[in-house]
Amino acid sequence: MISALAVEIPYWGQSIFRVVGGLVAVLLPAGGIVYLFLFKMMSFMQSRLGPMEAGPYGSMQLLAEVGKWMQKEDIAPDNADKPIFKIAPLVVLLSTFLLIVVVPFGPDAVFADFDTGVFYFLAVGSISVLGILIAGWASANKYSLLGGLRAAGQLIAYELPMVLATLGVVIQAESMNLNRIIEVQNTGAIFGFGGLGNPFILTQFVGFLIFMIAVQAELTQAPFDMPIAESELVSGYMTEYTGFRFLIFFIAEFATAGVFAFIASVLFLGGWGVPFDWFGWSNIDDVDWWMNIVGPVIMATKMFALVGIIMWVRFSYPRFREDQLQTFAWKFLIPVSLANIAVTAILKVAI
Amino acid sequence: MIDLSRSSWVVAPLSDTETTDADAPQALPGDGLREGIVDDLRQRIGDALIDSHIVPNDDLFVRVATDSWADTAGALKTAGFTWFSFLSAIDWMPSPYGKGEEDPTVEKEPIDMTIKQGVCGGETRMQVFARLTDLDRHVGITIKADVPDDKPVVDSWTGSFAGANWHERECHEMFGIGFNGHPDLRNMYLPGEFEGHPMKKDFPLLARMVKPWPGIVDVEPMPVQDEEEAGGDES
Amino acid sequence: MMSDRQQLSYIASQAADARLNVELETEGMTLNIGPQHPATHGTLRIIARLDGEQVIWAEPSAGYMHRGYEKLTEVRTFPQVTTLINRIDWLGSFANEVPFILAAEKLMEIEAPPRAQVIRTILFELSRIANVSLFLGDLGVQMGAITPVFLAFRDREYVLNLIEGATGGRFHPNFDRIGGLKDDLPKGWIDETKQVMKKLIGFCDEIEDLLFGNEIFQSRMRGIGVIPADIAKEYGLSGANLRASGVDYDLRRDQDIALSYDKADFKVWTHPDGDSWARCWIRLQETRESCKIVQQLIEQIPAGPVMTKVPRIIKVPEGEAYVSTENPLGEMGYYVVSKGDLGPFRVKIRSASFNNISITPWVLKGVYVPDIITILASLYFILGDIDR
Amino acid sequence: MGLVDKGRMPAPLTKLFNMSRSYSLWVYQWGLACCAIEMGAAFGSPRYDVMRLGVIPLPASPRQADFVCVSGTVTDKMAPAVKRLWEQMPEPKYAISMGSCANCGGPYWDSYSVTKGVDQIIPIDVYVPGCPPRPEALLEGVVLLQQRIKNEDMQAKWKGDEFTTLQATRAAERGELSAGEPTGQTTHDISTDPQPIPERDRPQPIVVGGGPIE
Repeated sequence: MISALAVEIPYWGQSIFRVVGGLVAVLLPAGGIVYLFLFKMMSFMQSRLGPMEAGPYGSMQLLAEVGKWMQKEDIAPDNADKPIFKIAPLVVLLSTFLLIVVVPFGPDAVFADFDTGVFYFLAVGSISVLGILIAGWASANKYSLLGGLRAAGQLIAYELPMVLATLGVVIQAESMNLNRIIEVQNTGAIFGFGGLGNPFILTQFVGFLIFMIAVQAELTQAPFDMPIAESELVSGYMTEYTGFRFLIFFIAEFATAGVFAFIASVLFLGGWGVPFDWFGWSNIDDVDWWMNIVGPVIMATKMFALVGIIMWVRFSYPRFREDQLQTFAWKFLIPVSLANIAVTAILKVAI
Repeated sequence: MIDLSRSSWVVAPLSDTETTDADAPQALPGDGLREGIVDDLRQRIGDALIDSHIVPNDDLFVRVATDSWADTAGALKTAGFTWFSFLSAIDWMPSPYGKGEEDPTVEKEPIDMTIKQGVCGGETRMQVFARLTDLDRHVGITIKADVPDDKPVVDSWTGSFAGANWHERECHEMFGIGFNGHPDLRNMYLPGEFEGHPMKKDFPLLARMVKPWPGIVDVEPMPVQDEEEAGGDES
Repeated sequence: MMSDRQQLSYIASQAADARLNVELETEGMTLNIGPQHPATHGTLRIIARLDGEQVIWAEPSAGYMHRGYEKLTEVRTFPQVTTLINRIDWLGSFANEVPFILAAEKLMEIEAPPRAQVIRTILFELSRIANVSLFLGDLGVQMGAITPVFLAFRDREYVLNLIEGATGGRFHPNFDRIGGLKDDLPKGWIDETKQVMKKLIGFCDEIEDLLFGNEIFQSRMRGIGVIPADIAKEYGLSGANLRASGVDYDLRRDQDIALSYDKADFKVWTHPDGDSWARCWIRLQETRESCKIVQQLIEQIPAGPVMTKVPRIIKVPEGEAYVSTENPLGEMGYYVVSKGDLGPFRVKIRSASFNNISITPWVLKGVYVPDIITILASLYFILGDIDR
Repeated sequence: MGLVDKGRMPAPLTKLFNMSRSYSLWVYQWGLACCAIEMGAAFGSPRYDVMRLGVIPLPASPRQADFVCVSGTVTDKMAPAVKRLWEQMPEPKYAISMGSCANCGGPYWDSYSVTKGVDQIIPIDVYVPGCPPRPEALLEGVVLLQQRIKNEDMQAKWKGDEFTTLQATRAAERGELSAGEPTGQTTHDISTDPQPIPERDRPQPIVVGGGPIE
C-alpha cells in the first residue's frame, strides 16, 4: 500500500500510519454515526431538534460526551469478578478492530489482504459474543446475567444466517478474497450492459436482506435488542458499567455497526470501487493509484447509507420476544439462506 | 413474503371477529326490581337479612348478620350479582381530634362522641361493607355487616369472590379487622414495621397536631352571616 | 378453565419447589422488578420466581405511592377534597372529580344546570383522550419502539392546551364545584376544539398503522394474558379490560347519571378474545369514539348559567351515596358518608386500577419474562390509582 | 478515582471539564407521581424537548446517569429505594427536586405515609416549585443546573465539601493570603483565621423563579 504512494516510508513510519489508519477507520465512523444518527436522525424522526447547545448544531456534543464520561467515578460492584469485569468492554472493542483489518478501502489501501478474507471476518465476528457474555456474568447482577445469556443465544443463532448469506456471495465471486469480490462486482455486466457493473445486491438480493437482518441482530438493535431490553432487564449486560467502561461499550456498539456496514458494502455494493468501465480499467491491477484516496470516500458514503437503514429500523420497530427471536432465526432465516445458496450454485453451474 | 400468521412462532391465531354489536340498552331498572332483589335475598338467607333501605330508582343498601356475611356473598353471586366492586369498612366513632382546623385561641367545645350508624343502622362501632353489581340488569347493591367490638373478625369473601383478596388485606391493615379464611393477610400498603391502623378514627394525624392547618381563616364566620334563603346571591 | 400453559407452569412450580432442596438442579431465581423500573409506570414492584425465563409465580407489591387519601379526606371540607382527589389518576384528572361532585350533589338533592352538565361531559371525554393517547404511545416504549411516545406527547399537548384554556390547569384543573362549574368556557374555545378533535382522530389512525399494524407488535400481543369473562367479573376488572373479555358493559350508556351521555350516540366496542391485543385495540377504538362524542356534544351546548344556587359554606345533609363513572382506567366510584358538617365523614374511593392489577398473580402464572411487561402494559394502571 | 481529585486543576482545564459535564447530562428516568408526566413531557416530547439542551434521557440504569430528577411524592416505603438508587449513581451527580411533593410533601403535608421533602434523603441542587410544575419550569431548572455546573469548583466537589463555586474558592484563598501568614500558629489568633465566606456570597440551593442565581 505504502509503496503505491510513490514515496518510501521507513518501516516504523508504516506501522504508525497503520495504527493511525486503524483508529481513524473505526472511531471516526463510530463518532459520525453516534452524532448523525443517534442524536440527529432519531430526533428528527421524532419531530424534535436533538442536541443544539454544544457547538453549532450540537456538533461538539461528542466532545462533551467523551469529556464527561472520563470524569465519572469508576464503580465495580464488590461481589463482581473484578479483573474480568474490567476486561469485558475491551474484548468487545477488540473484535471491532480485528474486523477492520481485512476491509479493503482501495486497491492497495487494505491493512492485510488475506486470500481467505471472508472466512477471517466471519470467525473474528463472534469474539464480541465472548465480551458480552463475560460482561453479563461478571457484573453479579441478575439483570446482567439474563441479558448476557440472551445475548449469547441470540448472537450464535444469527451468525449462522450471516455465514450462509456470505456463502452465496463467495460462490458467485468464486473467491474469498475481498478485493477479488470487489473486482468481480465492478467488472461484471448485467445482460451485456457494463455501465453499472454487477453489484451482488442485484443478484444476491435475498442474501443481502438476510445479511442485513443478521447484522441487525449481531448489533443487538431494536427488533432484536432483547439483551439490552430497557423495559425488562434495566439495560441488560451494561447495567453495572459506569464511566469510561460504559463509554467503551457505547463506542463499540456503534463502531461495530460501522464496520459491519463497511463489510456489507464490500460484499453487496461493490466496496470502494466504481464500475471499472467508467475509467476503462479491465481488472484490479491497472486501477490508478488515486483510487487509494478516493476509495475510502466512496466506502464511507455506502457505509453511511447502510447504517442509515439499520438505524431507521432500530428507531421504529418494537422488539421480538426471546423465543420468537430464536424461532425466526432457526426456522425461517436459515432455511431461506440455504435455499439461496442452492439457487446460486445451480445458476453458477448452469450459466 | 414472510407468512407471519403461521401458528408455529406466532401463538395460535385467535378469532378475528371485530365486535359483537351491542343490543339496545335494557330498560333502566324501575322500582319493582329492587324490591324483587330484597325479597329474593330474604328467601336465600332468611332472617339473617336484618334491614334494607331502597332509594327509589337509584340505589339499594342491605344489612346482614355478621355470621352470615360470607354466605350472603355466595347467595348474591348466584342471584346474578357476579361483578365484585369493592369491600372496605367504616369506623362510626366521631374523631376525638376534630378536624385540626379549629382556631387555637378559641376554647374548643367538647365533641359529642355518641356513635350513630349510617343508613341501615347497626349496633357496633365498626361496620364492614361491600358492593356488588349485576352487569345484565345494571343494578348495584351495597351490603353491610356489623363487626363485633370485642373481637373484630369476620369471614372472608375470597371463597366466592377471588377479587376480595386485596381488598380484605387493605381493610385488615387500615382498620385492624381480621378475616378468617383469608389465604395471606399481609400488609397491602404500609411498610412492615408500621404500627397502628391509620383509618381508625382514634389514629391522630400528627402533622395536624403539631402545626394546625394554615387556612384557618376559612373557618371564621363571614362578616355578614347570610341566612339560608339569601344564601345564593353572591356565589 | 386454565389454559394449558398455566397448568404446565403450575406443575413446574410444584417441581421447582421440590427442586429447591435438591442440589443437582438449578434452583429457581427470584427476580425483583421495581420499585423503580422503566416499565412499571412509577413505583410498582413485582416479585417474580423464575424457572429460566418462565415465571412460576409473580406478585406485585404495592404501597410505594400510598398517600393515605381516605384518611386525608376525613379532615378536609368538601371543596378541599376535590383539590386532593384529582391527583389520584393523574393522567385523566378531571375525570376523578366528577363522581365525587355527583355524589355530593345527589346527597344535597341538587343538580347542575344543563349547560354545566354538557361542559362537564366534554371535559370528561377530553381528559379520557389525554389519558388514553399517552397509553397508546407508552405501549410502544414498553415493547421497545421509541418513536410512538413522541407522537403521543406531541398530539396530547393540543388536548392539554384545550383543558388549560377552559380550566386554567394543564391536567389538575380543579374546575368542578358542587352544583356546577367554576366559570364558563372562554371565547373561541369551541371551534378550536373542533380542529383539535380532527387532529386527534388523525393521531389514532397514525398510531393504528404505526403500532397496531406492525407484525412484531401483533405477534407479541395476540394470545398473551388471556382473561376469561367470569374471572374478569370475579376480580372486578372494569373499563376496556372487561370489554376486551367480551362483556358488553359501559357505565356511560348503562347508567342514569347527571352527565349528558344520552345526547351523544356512541358505539361500545367489545372483543371476544380477552387477550392483551384486545385490551389495547379496544382502547384505541374508544379514543376515536371519545373524539366523536366531543364532536357531537360541542354542537349541543345549551345557553344558561353554569352554577346553581348553592349556599356559600356547603354543608352536605346527612346520608350515604355511591356514584361511579366510566373513567379512562375503568369504573371509578366514591362512597360518600356525610354527617351534615363541613367535610365528609368517610369517603371510600373505589379506584379502577386496584382491581385491574389484583388479577396479575393469576394471569402472570406461566408466562415468559418479557410477557410480564406486555400484560401489565395492556392492563394499563396508574400508580396513584392503585395505592390511593 | 476520576482524573481530577488529586492535584489542583489549571483554570482553563477545569473550565473545559465543567463545560463538557454541563453539556452532556445523562438523566435517569425517575418518575414517581403526576410530576413524572410533566417530566415526561419535558424530556420526551417534541414541544419541550430537553435533548436540545444536551440532557439525554437515554440511560435505563442509575449507573450511567449524571443527574436525577426526583419528580413526585416520596413515601416512607419508597425512601430507602430512593436512597439506594442515589448511592448507585457514579460520583459527579446532581439532583433536581421537582414538584411540591418532592420539595416539602406538598398537598400531603399531613399524611401519615409521605416523606416531607426528598432533601431529607438526598442532597438537592435545584428545587422546582409547582404542583405539577409546567415543563418550562423544569427546563429552567435544568438550565440553572447547567449554569451551576459550568462555574463549579471540581476539587471541592470531589473532596465532597459543601458545594462552592470556583470564584468563591479563589476569593477565599486570596482572603487567606491577604490575611497574613498561614494559621498554623500556636496562639490561635481568631483574626488570622480565613474569613468565612460572607453569608450573601454563600451559594444557596437554586429555587426556580426565585432566590439568588450565581
